[in-house]
Amino acid sequence: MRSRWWWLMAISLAASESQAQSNGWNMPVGVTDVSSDIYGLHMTIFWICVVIGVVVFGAMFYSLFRYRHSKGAKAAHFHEHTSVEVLWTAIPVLILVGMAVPATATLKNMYDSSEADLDVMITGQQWRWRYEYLGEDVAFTSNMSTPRTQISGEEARGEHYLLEVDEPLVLPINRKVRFLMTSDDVIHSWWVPDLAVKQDTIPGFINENWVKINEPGIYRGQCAELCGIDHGFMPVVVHAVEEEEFESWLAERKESAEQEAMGVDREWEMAELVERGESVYQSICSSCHQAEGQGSPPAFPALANNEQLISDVDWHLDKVINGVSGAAMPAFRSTLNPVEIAAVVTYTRNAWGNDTGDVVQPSEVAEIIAQ
Amino acid sequence: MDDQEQAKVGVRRTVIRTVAVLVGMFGFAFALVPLYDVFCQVTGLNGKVDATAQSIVHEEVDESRYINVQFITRGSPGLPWQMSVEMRQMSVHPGQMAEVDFTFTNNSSSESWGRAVPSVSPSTATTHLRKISCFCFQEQQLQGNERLTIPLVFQLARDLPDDINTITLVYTLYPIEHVVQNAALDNTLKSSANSELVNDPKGNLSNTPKNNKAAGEAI
Amino acid sequence: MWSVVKSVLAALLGVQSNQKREEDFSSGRPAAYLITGVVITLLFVLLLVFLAMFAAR
Amino acid sequence: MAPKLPPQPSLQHSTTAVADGQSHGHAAPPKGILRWLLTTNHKEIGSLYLIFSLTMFFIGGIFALVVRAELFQPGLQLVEPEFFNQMTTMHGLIMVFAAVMPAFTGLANWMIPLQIGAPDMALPRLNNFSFWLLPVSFTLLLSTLLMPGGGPNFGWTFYAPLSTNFAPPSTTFFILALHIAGISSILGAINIIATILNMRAPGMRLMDMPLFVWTWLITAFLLIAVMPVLAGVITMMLMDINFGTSFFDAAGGGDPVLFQHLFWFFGHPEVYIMILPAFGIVSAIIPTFARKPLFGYASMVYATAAIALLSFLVWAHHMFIVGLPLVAELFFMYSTMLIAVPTGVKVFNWVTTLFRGSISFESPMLFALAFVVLFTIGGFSGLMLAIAPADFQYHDTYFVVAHFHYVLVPGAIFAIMAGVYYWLPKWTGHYPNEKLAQWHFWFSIIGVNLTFFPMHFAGLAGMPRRIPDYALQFADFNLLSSIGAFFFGASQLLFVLGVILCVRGGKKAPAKAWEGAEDLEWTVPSPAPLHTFETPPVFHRTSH
Repeated sequence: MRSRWWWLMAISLAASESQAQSNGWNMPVGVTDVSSDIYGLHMTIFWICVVIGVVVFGAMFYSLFRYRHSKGAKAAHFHEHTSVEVLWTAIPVLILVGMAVPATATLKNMYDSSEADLDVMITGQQWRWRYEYLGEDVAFTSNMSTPRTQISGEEARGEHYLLEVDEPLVLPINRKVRFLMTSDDVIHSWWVPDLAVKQDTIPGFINENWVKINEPGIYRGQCAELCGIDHGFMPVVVHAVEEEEFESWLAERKESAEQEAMGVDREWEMAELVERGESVYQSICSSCHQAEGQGSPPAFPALANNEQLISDVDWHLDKVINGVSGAAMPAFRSTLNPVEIAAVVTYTRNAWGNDTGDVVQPSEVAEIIAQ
Repeated sequence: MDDQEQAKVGVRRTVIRTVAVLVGMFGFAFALVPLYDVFCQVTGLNGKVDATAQSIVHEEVDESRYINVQFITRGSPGLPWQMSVEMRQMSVHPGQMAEVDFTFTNNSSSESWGRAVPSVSPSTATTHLRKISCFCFQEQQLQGNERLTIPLVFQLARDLPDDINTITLVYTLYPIEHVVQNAALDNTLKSSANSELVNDPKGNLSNTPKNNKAAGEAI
Repeated sequence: MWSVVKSVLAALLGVQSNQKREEDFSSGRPAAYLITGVVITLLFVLLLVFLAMFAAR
Repeated sequence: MAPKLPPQPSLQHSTTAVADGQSHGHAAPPKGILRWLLTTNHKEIGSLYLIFSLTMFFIGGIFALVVRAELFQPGLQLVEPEFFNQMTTMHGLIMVFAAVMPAFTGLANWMIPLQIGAPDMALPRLNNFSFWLLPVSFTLLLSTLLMPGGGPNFGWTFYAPLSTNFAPPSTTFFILALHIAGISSILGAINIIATILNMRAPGMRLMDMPLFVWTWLITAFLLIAVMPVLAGVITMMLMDINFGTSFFDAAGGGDPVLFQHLFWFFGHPEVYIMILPAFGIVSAIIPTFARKPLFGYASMVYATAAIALLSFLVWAHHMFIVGLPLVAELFFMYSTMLIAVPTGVKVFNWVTTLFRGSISFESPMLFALAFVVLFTIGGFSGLMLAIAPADFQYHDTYFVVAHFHYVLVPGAIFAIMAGVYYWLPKWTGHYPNEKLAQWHFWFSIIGVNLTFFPMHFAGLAGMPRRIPDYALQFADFNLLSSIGAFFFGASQLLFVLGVILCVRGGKKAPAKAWEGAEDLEWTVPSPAPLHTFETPPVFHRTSH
C-alpha cells in the first residue's frame, strides 16, 4: 500500500504545504517514505483529536453558557444513563482501532530488516558522533563546528548555529542504508527529523535502524537523550547525495585516509603539530577541559599546570590513547589517528604555561598503538 | 467504644497486609533483574545472548538460504587491548555450523583482564543463534603483550524467521578490575559454573566436525 | 457467575450502572469480584499480547 | 451544630508558620515549635504538608525560571550547561516528589477524615513521622547542589549509566534523599489506606465515599505497589556506584535498558499517582457548582480503578526508541491507546455533569473547569504520543515537555489550587478574596498556556528537551515560553497573598460554605475545630 493515501489524506485535511523541510512549527514531512507515513499518522491523529476536542469542548461551553446559575438555570437531577455511557466508551474504542491499523503497518515497515545496500555504524560518544562505513575502511568523527565564541555571544551566530559539524555523514539517496547504533559511554540518541530516525545508542548493546532517502539535501538533527554537559552541542548532519557522487566521495575518503597514514612516517615540525593540535583540542577536548585547559574539577581535571601531565609524557600519552577507566575520559586510540593524537599531546604540553618543549611525533604514537 | 476497638483491630490488619505487599514489591523489584534476563533470553529482547554454551542441534542444513553474518569488534576506554576478527562477514546456511577466529592483543606490557560483551542485532535473531563456544562466556586474561586467538563456534537455527537475512554480532571489550570482583552477583555464579571453559576455551571443540565448517568467505 | 463476569466487564469499561452496583455490593461476595477482576485482567493482557504477536506477523 | 471551640490556629499561614507557631500556640500543649514537631492532629499535619509543598513549589519554580531564563534567547548567557542540567533535574525532582505529591497528601490529611466522618487518621504518630521525613529528605537533596561536583545532573529520570558510572559524587546523597522521601510516601499511603478502610462513619460503605476519598484509596494502593520498586532501583544504583555490582553496566554483564524498564515500571504509575487525586478534587467541585450530582459516580470509580490497573501495563511507551522488538512496541502501543478510554469516560462524565446544571463560576469552579479543558488537551497530545511510529519523532522533544506539563500544571496543580480555594472556608472560616482569586486564575491560565503551548511547536519543529542552548529556528517559541513562565511564576504570588489574607480574615463562611456542596465535611463548623467527629456522625445515604 506504500501508504500514499494516508499522506494524501493528511495533506488534504491539513491543507498545508508539502515541502520536505519543516515549516518551522510542525513535524517535517521528511524525505523518506517512512517519514511521510509518520507525518500522515501525526496529522491524522491530530485532526481526530481536534474533532473530538471540538465536540467535547463544544458541549462543555454550551452547557456553561446555557445553564448559568446567574440566568436562573434550575439543575436537573439525572446522574446516570447506561446506554449513553456504553456509546461513549464504544466510539473511542472504534476510533482507536481505526488509528491502530495504519500505525501498526507503519511500524512493521520501520522494523523491516531486509538486506541493506550499505551498513553504517553510528557510535555515540560524549559529545560527538562517530561514523564507520562498514567494510569500506572509512571512519571518522563528527564534531559540532559552531565556535564557542558564537555560543557565548562574542560573535554573531550563523544560520546553522549549533546544527553544523566538521564532517557530515554522507549518504547516497535511493539506497537502503542500515544503521547499527551503539555508544562508548552513556546513552545517546541519534535523531534526524527529516529522516524520521531516532534511536537510542546504548553502551554495550547494538540497535538497528534504516533509512532510504528520496531527495538529496542536507538534513540536520541533534542528540535527543540527555548525555551530560554537552548534550545540547552534539548535532547530527546528514549530507544526502546522488549515488555517483557518493561513490566518488567514498573513494576520495579512502585515499585521504591513506595519505594521512603516510603522514605518520615523516618527521613533523613542532609548530606544525601545535597548529594541528590546537584545532583538535578545540573541537574534541575543550568541552570538558575548557578552552584554556583550566578544566572543571573534580569531574574534569585541569590540564594547564597539571604537575603529573607536565612531568610524565608516557602517562599523558597513555591517558589520551587508552582513556581512563570509570571516568569520562574516552580512549582516543581508534577515534583519532596517530597524527592527531601526537598533535594534540604536543599542543597540550606547550600551551597555557605548560612550557615543556616536548614534541611527540606521530610515529611514536603509532608505535604505541600498534604494540 | 466497641466500634473503636473494632476499628483498631481493622487498622492493625490493614497495616500488616499493606506492609506485606510492600516487602513483596521490594523483593519483586530485585526479582525483576533475573526475570528480565530470563525474559530477554526467551524472547531475544535487547539482543542479549545466553552467556552459557549450548550444544549443537543436528538438524538438516537449509541450503536454500544464505544468511549474512557480520562481526564487529569494539574496544573501550581503560583497556589497552585490541580485538580483531579474521573476517568481517560470512555467509552461512541455517542449520550449518560455523567457526570464526577472534584475536585479542594486549598492547600494554602488563597483565590485564577483560571481557567481550556480546550483542546481537536484530534482536529477534537472538533466540535462533546457538553459540557452541564463545570467548564471551567468560573473562579473558592476557599477559603483557600477549596475543590470543579464540574461535567463536555457532549455529543458526533452521527456524530462523524468514525476514532475517543479515545478523550482526557485536563484541565490546570491557576492562575488569580484578581487585574488586566487578561482576553482577548472579554473574559470579554463572562464571563459576563455566569454570571448565575458562581453563580450556578450545577444549570442547575437539569433537567439532570440521567438515561442517561454514563456507565462510572473507568479503 | 455470569452476572459477576458481566459486572466486572462493565466495571472495567467504566459503564457500570448504579442499580447494578448496588446489587453487586449487597451480594456480599467481594472475593468473587476480585478474583474475576484479576482473571479478566490477565485474559485482557494475554489478548493484547496475542493481538500484538498476530499483528507483528 | 457543634459548639464553638477556641479559635482555630492559623494553619494556612505563611511559609514561616513553624517559626510563628508561638503566637497562636495556646490551643494545646506543648507550645511553640515543639507543638508543630510533635503534633498528631490530622488537620495540623495536613497544614504542614501544604505549607511544605507550597514552599517547595516556589523553590522548584525558581529552578524552572533559571532554566527558562537561560532559554530566553539562543546562546549561553546566565548559567553553564553543567548547572543547567542540575536545574532541570532538581526542578523535576522537587516538583514531582516535594510539591505535587505532598500537596495531595496534605489535602488527604485534612479532608479524608472529614469526608468519611473519622476523628483523625488511623495512625496519628506515624502521620507526624512521615511528614517530618520530608523536610529532612529535601534539605539533603537541595544540599547536594552545594557539594563538590554539584547536585544530580542526569534528569529526573536518572537513566543509568549517566546516573551511575558518570554521575557526580553527590549521587549517593541523592539516592538517600529519595529513599527517605519514598519511605515518607509509603507511610502516608499505609495511613490513608488504614483510615479509609477502617474509620468510615457507621453506615458509610465504600461506594458511598466521596470521589476524592476513592481516588486517594486507589492512589495509595498504587504508592504501595510502586514506591518499593523505586526503592529497589535506587538501591541497585547505589550498589553499582559504591559496591562494584553491575546491574546496569554492560561491562559487568548488566544492562542499561533494564534500568529504564524498572524505572518506568515505577514511573508510569507515579504519573497516575500525581493525577488521580486531582480527578477526585475536580469530581467534588464540579457537582457543587453545577448544583447537580456527579454524573456516573460508579463509572468514575471504576474508570479510576481501570486507569490504575492499566498503568502497570504501559510503562514501555516511554521507551519506544530504545530498540524494543516489534511485538513489544505493538503491545505497549495498544495498551497505551486503551488507557485513553477510561480517561475519556471521566471527561465525558464531567461534561455531562455540567449539562442541565445550574452553574456558577466561583474560583474553585474556574480552576476545575480549566483543569477539564487543559488536562484534556494534555490527554490529546498523550494520545498522539501513544502512536509508536509517531513517537519516534516526538520522543524526548519539547512536544513531550509540553504534553506532561499540560497534564501536570493545569492538571495536577490547578486541581490542587481548586481544592485549596474550595476548602479554604472550611479550614480558616473565611472565604478567600474572590476578586484576588479570579485575578490569580486568569493570570495563571494565560501564563500556563503562554508557557507550554509554544513548546508543542518547538518540539514538532525538532527541539530536543534538556538542552541549554538551541538552534535559531526555535528562538521565537522559547522567547514566548520564557515570558509566559515568568508571568505564571509571578502570578503565583497572588495565590500566596490570597491564602494569607484568607487566614487573616475575610467574609465569614458558614458550615456549608458552598450552596451545592454535599459531603460530610460541610456538616462541621467553619473553621473546622481541631477535633471533629469524636462521636461518629450518622451517615445518610445521598443520591450518588
